[in-house]
Amino acid sequence: MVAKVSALSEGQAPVEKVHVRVLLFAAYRDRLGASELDLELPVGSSVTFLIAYLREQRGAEALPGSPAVAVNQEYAPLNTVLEEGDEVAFIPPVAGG
Amino acid sequence: MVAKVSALSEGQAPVEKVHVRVLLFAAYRDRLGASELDLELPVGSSVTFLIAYLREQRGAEALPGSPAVAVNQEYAPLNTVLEEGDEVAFIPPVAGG
Amino acid sequence: MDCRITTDSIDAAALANRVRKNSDGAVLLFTGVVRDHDAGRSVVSLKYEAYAEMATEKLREICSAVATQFDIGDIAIVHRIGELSVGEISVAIAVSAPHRDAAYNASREVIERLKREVPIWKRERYADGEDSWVEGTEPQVPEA
Amino acid sequence: MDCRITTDSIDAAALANRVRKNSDGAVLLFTGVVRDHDAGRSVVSLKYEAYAEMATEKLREICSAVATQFDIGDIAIVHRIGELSVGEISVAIAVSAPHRDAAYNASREVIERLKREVPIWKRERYADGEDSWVEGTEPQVPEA
Repeated sequence: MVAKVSALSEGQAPVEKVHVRVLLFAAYRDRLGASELDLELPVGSSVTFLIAYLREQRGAEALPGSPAVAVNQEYAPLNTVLEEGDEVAFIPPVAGG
Repeated sequence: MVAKVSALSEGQAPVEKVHVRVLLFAAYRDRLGASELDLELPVGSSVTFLIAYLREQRGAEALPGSPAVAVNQEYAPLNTVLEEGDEVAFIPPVAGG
Repeated sequence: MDCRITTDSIDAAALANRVRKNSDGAVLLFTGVVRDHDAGRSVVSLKYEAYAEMATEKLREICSAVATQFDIGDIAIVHRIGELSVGEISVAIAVSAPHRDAAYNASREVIERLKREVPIWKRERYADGEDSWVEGTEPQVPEA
Repeated sequence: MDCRITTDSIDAAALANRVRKNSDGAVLLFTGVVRDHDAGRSVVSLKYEAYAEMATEKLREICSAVATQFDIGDIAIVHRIGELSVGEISVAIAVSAPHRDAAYNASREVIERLKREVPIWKRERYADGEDSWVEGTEPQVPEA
């Protein structure tokens, strides 16, 4: 499932924006009902901003406030600033083995 | 190789005796040049007595004074008194694995 | 160092054979297997899911780190994803080393790190028809 | 609990398969392998010798003790004797358990006890044609 949404309100003065791809797995995917989201965010957005934005969307309240996050397939702190083309994955508690 | 020897001197008054089978392995077998010995010992002989007796024999000086010993396939202390039919094995330091 | 995610069934014996070198005296093979119970409930199957690219990268990172940390000859990890029945192998870790101590320590380190760090999840299906995600471990994320 | 001495080559994978039960989530297989060097010398083969009856008894004793000490499903130990070339398996220890911790601990306990207690010896043959008994461990004998 792929959803496209924008964190930029319409009618605002144009601001520079970045495009990120959000991946949801396992319990998070089930809770949000989507496995991938393509998002536009204002330049300078952090992961924290992205989470807060997502949690305001209908059906996405179920995303935890401080999930583990990987940016471009590396675990990353929540204050990581997102760049154009970044892949942001929300990582539920892992259970391999 | 099987050798039969007796720890009972000839010409003595008859004493009760026990028969034991001595097993030698690995380095001990190589040093003594025998893998099995059938011995007659006075009743009441301990493993310590057996070792002392053996070490007096030609070619058996190479047996250590306090080797690990198994009596009837169980590790046993040197003061164990031997009984008729006992199997006494001298166990060089072990190196399985 | 063969470290990967697979959808195929795992041939653990072949993995162990591949890591062995003539300079190694110990080969340790750990296999995780789907068992028929968990937390008192009867389990019929497990469905494994991975963030495959990142999980592969993490497995390689763990292999490299462990090979540096311990005196080992070679190491391989294969983790399966998809639907697995009771008795099937979900993960195999093969370590060869000159001496056993390094083999045991490296193998243990791999499975502990795998369970803490690698983005893999599993959903248990129970005999009563229910299913649920298995509670996992919050991965450590670098400090801000 | 299959605990024995053999003169045949060891099929370690078969051993691991035999110990696994559906209630077990972890199977750990340790194999000791003849390596091509020891203490800096080039080794071509090892000749293992055992006090077979006692060694078998000791292996069984270790299996039983470890099965009591740890929460395991099953355990098997096979130790080979005779002449082994580089790369051949001298000993295989397979442990299955509901959880990995018990499997690792039990496996380690078995190999450590085996190396301290079981009457087995080995003679190394070197590339230069010499050979010698491998220095071993003095077994613990009960106090008088």
